[in-house]
Amino acid sequence: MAPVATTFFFYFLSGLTLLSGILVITRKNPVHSALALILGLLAQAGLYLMLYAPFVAGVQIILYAGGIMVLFLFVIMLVNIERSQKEEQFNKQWLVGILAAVALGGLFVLVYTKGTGLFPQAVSIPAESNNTQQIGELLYGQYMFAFEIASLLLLVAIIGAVVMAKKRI
Amino acid sequence: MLDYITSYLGMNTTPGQAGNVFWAVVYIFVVFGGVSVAVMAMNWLERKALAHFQIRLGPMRVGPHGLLQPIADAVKLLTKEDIIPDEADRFVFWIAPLIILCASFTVYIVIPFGPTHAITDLNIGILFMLGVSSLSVLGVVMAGWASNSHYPLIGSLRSSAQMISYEIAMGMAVVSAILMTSLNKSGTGTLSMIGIVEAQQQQQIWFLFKFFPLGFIAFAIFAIAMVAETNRAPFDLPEAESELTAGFHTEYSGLRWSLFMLGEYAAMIAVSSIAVTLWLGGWLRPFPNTLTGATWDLVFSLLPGFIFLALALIAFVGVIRMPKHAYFRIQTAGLAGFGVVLGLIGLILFIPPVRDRIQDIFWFVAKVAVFMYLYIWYRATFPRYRFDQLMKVGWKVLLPIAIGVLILTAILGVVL
Amino acid sequence: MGDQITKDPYISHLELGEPDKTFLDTNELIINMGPQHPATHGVLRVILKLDGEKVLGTECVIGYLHRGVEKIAENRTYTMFNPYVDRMDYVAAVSNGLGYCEAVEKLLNIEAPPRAKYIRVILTELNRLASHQLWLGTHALDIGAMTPLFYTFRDREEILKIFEKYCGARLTTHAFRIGGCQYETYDGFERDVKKFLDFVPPRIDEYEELLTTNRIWVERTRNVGKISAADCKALGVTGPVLRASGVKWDIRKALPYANYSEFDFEIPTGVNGDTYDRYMVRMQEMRQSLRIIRQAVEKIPEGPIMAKVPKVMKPPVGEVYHSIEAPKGELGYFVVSDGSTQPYRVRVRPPSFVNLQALDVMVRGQLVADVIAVIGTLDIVLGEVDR
Amino acid sequence: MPEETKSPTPPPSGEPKPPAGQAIPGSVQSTSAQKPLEKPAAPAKPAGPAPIPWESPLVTRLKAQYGSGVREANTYLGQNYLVLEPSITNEILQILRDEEQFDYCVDLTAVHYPKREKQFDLVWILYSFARNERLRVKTMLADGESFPSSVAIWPTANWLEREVYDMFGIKFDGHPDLKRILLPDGWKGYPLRKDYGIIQQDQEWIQINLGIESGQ
Repeated sequence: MAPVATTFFFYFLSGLTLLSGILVITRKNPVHSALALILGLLAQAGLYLMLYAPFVAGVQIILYAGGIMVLFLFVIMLVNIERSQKEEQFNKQWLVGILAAVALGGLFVLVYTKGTGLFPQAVSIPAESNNTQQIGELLYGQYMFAFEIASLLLLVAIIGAVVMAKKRI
Repeated sequence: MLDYITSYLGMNTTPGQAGNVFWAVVYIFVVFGGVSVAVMAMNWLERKALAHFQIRLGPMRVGPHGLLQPIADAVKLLTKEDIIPDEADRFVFWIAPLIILCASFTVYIVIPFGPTHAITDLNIGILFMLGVSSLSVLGVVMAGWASNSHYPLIGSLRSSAQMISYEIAMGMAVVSAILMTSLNKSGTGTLSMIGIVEAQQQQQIWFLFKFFPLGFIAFAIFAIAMVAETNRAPFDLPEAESELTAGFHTEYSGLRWSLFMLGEYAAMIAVSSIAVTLWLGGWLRPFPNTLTGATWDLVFSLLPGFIFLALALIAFVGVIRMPKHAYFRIQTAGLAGFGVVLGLIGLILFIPPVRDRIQDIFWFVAKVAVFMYLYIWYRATFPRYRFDQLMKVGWKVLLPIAIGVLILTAILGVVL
Repeated sequence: MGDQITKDPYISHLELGEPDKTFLDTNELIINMGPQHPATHGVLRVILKLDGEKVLGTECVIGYLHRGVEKIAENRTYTMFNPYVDRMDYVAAVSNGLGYCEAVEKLLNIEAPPRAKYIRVILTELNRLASHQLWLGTHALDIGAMTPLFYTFRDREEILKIFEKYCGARLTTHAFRIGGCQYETYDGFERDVKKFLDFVPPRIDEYEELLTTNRIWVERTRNVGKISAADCKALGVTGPVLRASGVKWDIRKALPYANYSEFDFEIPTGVNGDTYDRYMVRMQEMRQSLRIIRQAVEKIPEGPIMAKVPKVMKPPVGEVYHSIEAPKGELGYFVVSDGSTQPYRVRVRPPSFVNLQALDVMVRGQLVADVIAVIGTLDIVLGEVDR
Repeated sequence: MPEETKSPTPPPSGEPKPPAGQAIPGSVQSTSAQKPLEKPAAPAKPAGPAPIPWESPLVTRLKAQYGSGVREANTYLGQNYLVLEPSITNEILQILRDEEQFDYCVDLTAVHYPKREKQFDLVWILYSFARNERLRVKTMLADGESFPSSVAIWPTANWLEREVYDMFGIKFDGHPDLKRILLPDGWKGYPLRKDYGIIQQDQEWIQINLGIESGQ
């Protein structure tokens, strides 16, 4: 399928991502923040699609937007919203914030000045049709170890959560 | 412009793949319009079928045999007062039904009604469907939270827990079907909806019967999980009227409420379409292997027309049985008109070019209709699960079986 | 929604196990169910204290339908009060009437003639069947099964038709008079009843087919709302609930009234005292009622239907307590006479009211959905709870 | 209400008088000791039912223990009842449950006699599953007097006592949650007292809570 209006979609989705990011940190109501985050994740999924990574985009939607964010909302709804809404949202971490912003800005400037030379140029546009297969081969071949480490980490997290939540097992 | 429009007609692919925006838009209108009509028909059918299960007549007043009842309902819902509770979070309250509606309609983009009758064919089609349909959970959660009321909140918590739990079992069942698509010479499977049906065509078997009973078990798991996904009886806890009044949409009224309903029915049709695509051979007609040959092809291609003629006949019998009284004149005329329309559709379906292009759609819709009927049947027969039992069924029964089926399918796929 | 539940557990010495506290304590939620809730069978209001979906405690708020029936009784004559009792348990009006008439008859020291007693038994048992059918339909609907409601209402209709033919009313029948029955059976009464007896057993099988072995139904009702026989006795719970807990006690057998001692029937009992057993007990009770009706129709004697009753009833000074086995449990009337034409005091011992008290014991530690099932299985009628 | 039952007025003439004491449903089996209608002091019209002394081991035991505290132990129309002094009633109720197997409190109610000095009859109706026997226990209370709660004996008394409190204003000491049950919490007056008119209502409550002038 021939790409349509690529530039427009790129800027549109990027802008949406940025906007939702700003909304996430400025909304006082945590539920609104979470909803903005979902919007950002969806926009990111669109960006993945534009990078010819449909599988990642699909997984992004299923896992992040559909699964994890719902659990986020779940937790946010169970804590007392009225109280957290009245509390001062911004804690006194201006210094750390400014440092992080400066560092990130420096990185951006670096990337901008060095240009695309920083990244290996894609030799060819990967074939879209077997994208999923390629990811699978990479995950279970080249990056097998990292993949298994990640799953082990998650397993530990699950067990930890169960232990914390349940007195008797 | 005209060239652009006509250029697609020769192509043997979906408008999305052909990159033809005009035809894509046309398809979108046709599919979404069709789904909306199907939802209305489903509404009528559910009320009628449920009524007959329960020895009632169901709607009889609006139009012959209540045929216009969905329209009357729609008019009623649109003209009702739209109430937003004072304490509700207005924005979230407003957007929640739209999210559900969008999520359940977006999936229709990739549903293949025929080899070329889809808006587009994504190479991650099934993943896309699962992902987008899982977004409807968000709408449910938001609706429950935004109402700022206890019943909706509990309903939405139940609903999200339920939908996430059953999505996993559902996903496992789907993966085992996808594995089956890779059982060809080149060993490449596909996630594309059209590709899945074509794989069944190539392998000369519906995946329902593949590695019997593995395919059947996977299908059964999906069939159960999809009922839970769409919050229908016996898994309708989020909107259990006897416990939580109406669950997450308790505070909704009028138009917004009808959007929920529209979304729910559209989602039912969508998940049924997934089941049909994955296991029941999508648009393929029954017995493509055993009943082959030009004669059988002709018989099966004529079937749609005959079925519509039979429906028309039933309508005319209804006309004859109508009481001969001035009071019923309009109703009788309406039913006769309905019969004539059905008959005309049947006759049109006999025209060879139409016949060839339409019969795929017919078989697909017919298979989906079976699922729709099952939905009604469940609702008439089963009591409601309790929440912990529901979770138990999802996590302790369906998920292990689904994983087992997946592993066995993989092993068989490698061995055979 | 802000109502606080009372701190004290109602029946503290029934040793209710404290619900497990989780390590990460979630907020307790107080939910107000009713008074206008589809599953509370009227205007019952239940305040639930929940931990997630688990019930930590309940409090019933009743009285929304209070009409002061007992006060009305003190200002009416014995005869005039008779129709009022129908308005208490309005789904089993005939039973109410039977209890009241027999109580006053006892106070007057008269007895209804045999034929009247047979008519009474037939109508009362038909009414028991109708009440159980209504219970089954609504109970199943609460648990989520829609269809039994329509099946039971279809068959209940036949009973109501017989009532209508007999006394002109379907629900609040006022079928009996003090001293007997006002009306002789209409022509074809026996035929109607026999026809009914023939077609109903398969229909009961039909209900059972939908529910008894239905996996979901069994899971929803087994071990739900369990109550032991000892708790039943302590809480004064009677009727099918008591019998489902394994106590073979039915006033029709234990302290026979009317002429129940002449009939051969069994008292169905359960074992576990859970919702499923209560369901099974009531289903069998329907069959036993049919058995009684069949015997009564076959044996019904000829004769007068009204005892000699004075035009102006002035029972001697005294008091009497008379109770019958209503569909919901022991329905008692404590009637005090001061020798005048009006009762000095009529106290109704309503089975629904007393049974409802057991709700708290039955649902503690269970889930919200079980509260619905238990309210359904207690078979309460708010008209009787509130009087 | 022993005053009344002790000397029943003869029923008005013209009333049919079937023989008493026979075939009365609900009559108690174990009272075989009773002799039907052999009261010598019967008035000219012989058949009016009258309370007759109830002789049973239970009564004997109670009388031996409490003497005149058991003021009456009679059978009327085949139904047994005890009239007890208020001070010992709760104790006897406990004994009835623990030792005499009256494990089921059928009902608890009250009757108002405004002309009496002790205005209220408090009536328990008890039943024993083991003996298949029903028993009425009565005691008398003055207005404003409270009575020990029997919730500890029979949990079922909880709501029944609340109802008695609601309708008569009799207070029960030691009740876990004594408040109105059928009427709303703020209601004034006790409707089943004889001085409470049949159409009387708490107008103030109605005006405040229902927003209407009158409930009539």
